[in-house]
Amino acid sequence: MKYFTKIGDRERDFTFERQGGQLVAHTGDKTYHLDLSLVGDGTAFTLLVDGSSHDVVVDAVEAQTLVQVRGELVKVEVQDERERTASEVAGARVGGKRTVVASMPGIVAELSVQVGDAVEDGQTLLILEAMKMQNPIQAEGAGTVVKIHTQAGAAVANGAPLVDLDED
Amino acid sequence: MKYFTKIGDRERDFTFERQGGQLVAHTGDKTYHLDLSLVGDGTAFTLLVDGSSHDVVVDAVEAQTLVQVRGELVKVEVQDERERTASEVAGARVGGKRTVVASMPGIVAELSVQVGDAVEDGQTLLILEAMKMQNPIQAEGAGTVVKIHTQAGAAVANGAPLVDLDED
Amino acid sequence: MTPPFKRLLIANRGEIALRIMRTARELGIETVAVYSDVDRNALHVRRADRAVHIGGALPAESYLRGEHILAVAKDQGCDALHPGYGFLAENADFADACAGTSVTFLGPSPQAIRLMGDKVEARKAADSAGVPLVPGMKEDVQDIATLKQKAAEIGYPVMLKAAAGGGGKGIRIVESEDQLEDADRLARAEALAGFGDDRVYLEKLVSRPRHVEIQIMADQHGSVVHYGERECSVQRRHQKLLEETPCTVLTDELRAEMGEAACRLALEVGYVGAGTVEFLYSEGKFYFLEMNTRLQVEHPITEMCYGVDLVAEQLRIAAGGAVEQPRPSQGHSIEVRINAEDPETFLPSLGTITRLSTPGGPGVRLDAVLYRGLEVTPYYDSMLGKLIVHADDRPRAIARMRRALTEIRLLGVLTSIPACLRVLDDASFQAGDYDTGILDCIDRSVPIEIEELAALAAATARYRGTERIAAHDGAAQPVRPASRWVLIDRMEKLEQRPR
Amino acid sequence: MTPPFKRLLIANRGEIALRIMRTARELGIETVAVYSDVDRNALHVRRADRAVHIGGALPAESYLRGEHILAVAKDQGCDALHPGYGFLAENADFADACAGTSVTFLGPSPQAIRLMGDKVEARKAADSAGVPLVPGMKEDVQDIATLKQKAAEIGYPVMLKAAAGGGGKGIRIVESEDQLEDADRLARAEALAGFGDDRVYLEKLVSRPRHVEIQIMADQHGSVVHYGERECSVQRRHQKLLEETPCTVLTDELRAEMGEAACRLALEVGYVGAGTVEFLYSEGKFYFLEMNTRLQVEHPITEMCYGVDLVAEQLRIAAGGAVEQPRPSQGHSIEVRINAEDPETFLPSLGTITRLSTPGGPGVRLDAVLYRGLEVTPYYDSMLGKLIVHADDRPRAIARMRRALTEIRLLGVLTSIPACLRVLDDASFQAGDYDTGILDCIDRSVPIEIEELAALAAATARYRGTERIAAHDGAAQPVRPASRWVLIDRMEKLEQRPR
Repeated sequence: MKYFTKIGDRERDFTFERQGGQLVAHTGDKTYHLDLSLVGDGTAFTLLVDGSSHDVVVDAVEAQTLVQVRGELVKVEVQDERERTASEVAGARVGGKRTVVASMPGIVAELSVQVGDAVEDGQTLLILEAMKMQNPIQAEGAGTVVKIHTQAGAAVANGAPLVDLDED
Repeated sequence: MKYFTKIGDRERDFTFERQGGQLVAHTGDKTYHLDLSLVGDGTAFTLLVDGSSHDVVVDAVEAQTLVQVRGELVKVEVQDERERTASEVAGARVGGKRTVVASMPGIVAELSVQVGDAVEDGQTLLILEAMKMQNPIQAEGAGTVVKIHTQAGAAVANGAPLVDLDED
Repeated sequence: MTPPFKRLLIANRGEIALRIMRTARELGIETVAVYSDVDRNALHVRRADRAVHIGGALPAESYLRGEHILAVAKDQGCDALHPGYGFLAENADFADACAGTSVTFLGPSPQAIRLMGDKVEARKAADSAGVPLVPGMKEDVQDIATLKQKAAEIGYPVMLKAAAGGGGKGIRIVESEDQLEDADRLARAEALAGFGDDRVYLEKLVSRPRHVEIQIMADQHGSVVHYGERECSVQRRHQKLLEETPCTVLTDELRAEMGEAACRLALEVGYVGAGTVEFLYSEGKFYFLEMNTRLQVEHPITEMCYGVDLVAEQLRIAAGGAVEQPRPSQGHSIEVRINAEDPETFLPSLGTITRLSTPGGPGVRLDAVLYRGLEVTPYYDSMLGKLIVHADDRPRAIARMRRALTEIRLLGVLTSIPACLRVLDDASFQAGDYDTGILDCIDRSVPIEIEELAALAAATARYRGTERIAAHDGAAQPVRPASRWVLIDRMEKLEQRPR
Repeated sequence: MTPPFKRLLIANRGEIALRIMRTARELGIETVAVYSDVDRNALHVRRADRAVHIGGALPAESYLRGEHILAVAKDQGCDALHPGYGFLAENADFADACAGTSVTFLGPSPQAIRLMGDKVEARKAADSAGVPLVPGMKEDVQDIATLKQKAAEIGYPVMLKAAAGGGGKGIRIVESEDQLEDADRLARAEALAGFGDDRVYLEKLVSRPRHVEIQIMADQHGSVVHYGERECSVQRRHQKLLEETPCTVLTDELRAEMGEAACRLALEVGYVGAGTVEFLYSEGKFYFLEMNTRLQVEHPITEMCYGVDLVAEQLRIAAGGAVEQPRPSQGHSIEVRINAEDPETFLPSLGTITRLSTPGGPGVRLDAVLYRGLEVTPYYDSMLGKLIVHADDRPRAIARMRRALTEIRLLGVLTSIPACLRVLDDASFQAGDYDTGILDCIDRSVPIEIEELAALAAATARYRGTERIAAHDGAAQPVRPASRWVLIDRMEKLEQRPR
């Protein structure tokens, strides 16, 4: 089975096999001899790659995997062949309702749209204040505001629905 | 409901009540006004006692509670009234078979008894070696060795059965 | 040794509250913490001797409630109060309110705070103390014609700055005369909105400046000493990210000159306690920027090189002690700020810390309020802590900071750590040849070799999960990774039992 | 700055492997770790650049396999090998094996190791270097009549010590002549069993001695310097628990005298590298005890006061560098050992670390291999790490150590931390007036106010659990506390959602 990773827009795929107990990975024309050991509670690993030691945390939350290594934090999308096929089938998506959610907890400092407004791609829908900073929440595509779930001055939790858009 | 604590052979009992939202504890002729808040994953607490702040870990494993506070680690037995009554009923215990278990993982450096041996209270049954140290495992009461679960040179896990004694 | 005070209220939160507490505890001074609704579990509460709830999560409902906090201090029998930085630290009215009570305010006089809080007045004081100023006007000028004439005299580009501003806020750069009128109007509006005071002043824009500041300490007997400089040019959005001492470009002569200038200013305004005089440095010249009448975030790098505890000195001096001549500075120190923020965009990142391990070994100091389970809320500053290193020389200090940063495990929020690593790896930084523009010049994206490693690690962890499940179940089943790993862990634990 | 070596194999585990690795990494030297079956997840493996599996859990199957480890070093292209302490560090044959290869052994010559490993030979060398010895015999004497005569000359009480022994093992105290013959027989049997060598020698028992040692550093060009003393009298079962420097009772004259004596001994035996000369100190006099031909566990306190990195110095000197004159010692440093052991009985404690948080703030250094999930196994030494503090003076260092120790959270095994707190709180220790008997004089049980607090906390946590469950379920149900708390936590999280 193949494993597909995506970081930003850069894709890499991997296949794995066992060679006499040794785990071996292939990607492109490269081959790595691996030793992976789980530490503690299930997200930390110690990984030897051709004898080089790497202390990594691989934290899978929903579809997204966060990898911490050498002080860096990298978001990786990982899919196996089966998942990729499934997502390709679901891929060809057309218009419809979309809910804009809060990407962080914060306080709604300003509400810039009303129900019925037509908004453009990138237009600011509201300002979310967190840690003394004003963060504009923007539409990711044109559409019409069909519902507003919050109000100016309200505190919202991470992931809370903010605005429903009917996409064109 | 009363709560009974025992540290070594020193017993203290506590009762609790709410006074207008404030948690109040009574023990002997002392009264404490408390504020207890849970931190993180369920064993750490921040406890205010009459305004004094204490950062405590209360780790309950089986019947035993370990309390870490100010760098100290204290073993506390805690029972509520119901549990105490239950344990008092079960208390009057008579002879029978008893299994001596390993109080730590280690290597059996020496086996000092054989099946059929009569042993005295405090007699060494075997030597368990851990961290370069020899730890004698002793009988906690007189009896006869009826079974030996291990052998010299064997590594044993924490809690592994070592010797069965038939108590007199 | 009698402690200088009996009981100290710390009118702050976060790492600075904890830092003050540590020194107080070591000196045998009892500490009283105050906390808002969302800070009940904060480390500054848990490490205090006593703790008092003072209100809601919003600063205005808790940490900015000067009167209430002072009442708590009296009620708790405190004989001193440390304001930390931010919140009430540079609030002259609060210092005034403390002045008439049995609670000693750990800071300068209300007059000194007030004077230095007004940037126009501060420039005047600096000027009369003979401290060089950036060419510009020391006063607010409403008349646009005069403004234009002055700007022409100074020479473009110039800056308009809010008189009541600070911390890099309320600054507008004007490249040419045609932009001046609009910029003036906008700057005044911003200043009014931000600081409730619409006065602005004009200053020459210093090219490729460094931000270099001098730490001073003044006692009640008219003596002032300085503890050299801190180089604070690594800034994002006018907020410092990394500081170091000594500054790579200061000569001993210039250091002495700047130190003496800072001390003169302190004497000029009758300053008492710890203070920092900020300068712009460019091409061998330095210019007064502002004076911060409190302990700075970055004070630890001074402590590391001079072997001094600045909080202990604050306490000693507030109790009437005399300043001591600093020992000579030794080695090199660097601090980085660990903020909950996206390292590429610098936008705040909120969440709960789910995994944490902290660095150790020689020459490493961590001043942080991090703990597993900490919820990073939107109510306060994003700084979770500071990592400070000290070593014999600058290359070793850089290597040590890199080593220490990579020892940290921290999941649950994004942090500034990768941005700090980029700075440490930057050739200009390593050469010591940089200015306040450095962060704009550095590519902050993840290096390609890290990406490759991360992709390999993520794929391997996923494969390994599937493989283990297959081995145990007899067939590969697609299972959610997060829960799956815990299961695998248990399986492996069973297999690894001692034989 | 070119690193002194390219790639370093660290033939050790635990905190010392990590400590060596940190310096190597900062110097730009690649590190190769070796590990046994049970150490795959150990921090020294995870923090290394490369890691190689070398065998089973028992030391004889892995960390003591000198030939195999040397082969690994060659195979990995290492140009140096650091033995740490313990395992192969004082194995002359291993040093011999390295000598003919491209792998530089970070330690003295095999000859020096061999000489100092033989306590009788070491005493002879010390004597000819003019280093004072404890009155006694420098040679093994088989004839019991001669032994009795010598013992009478020296004066009872006397000690019989194994010639090949060390680390406090193989020592018998003889109070009077009638015990001598039995003691001699038993000591020889023990020495033979323990060290494969039945030679013993006779020494006067020094009354109320302190254990004071001198750190030396010698280069290949015939120069030796010393870094003052370490006071190591706080011992349980002849194993050090807490060390400090400077020693409270040494005058500058005596320090210089001891330092010079240590340097003379190093020169006498052609010593190269880091070494420690151990002395007994009593009533203004000092006596040679032994020389350890390696880095000591307690070396960090010297590093803190002298501002030196002893591992970096070892590397520099092994590459041909010359010793540098130490800077003057500043302030006071204390180290405590964090062992997995019962603080009252000192018996080992095994288990898995389930909760961990480590101390921070100014003047605190943690050299530890602790992580959440670490399984403490019976195979190796019980030391999990060392906490080191530095401060301006001894009272502040004691207060700082107390502060730092109480910041630690560590559950899963019992540790020596409470025993260390007892020492810090002890009046004799605080007065600096103690000897190697100090731990026997200290009550190590838990103070009554801590007991009261622990009882209150345990009862409150139990009550609170019941109360919360009752509030949510409508009726009090007896539930197991451990699982219950997690449930309550979730309930409270739901309630505390932002409004």
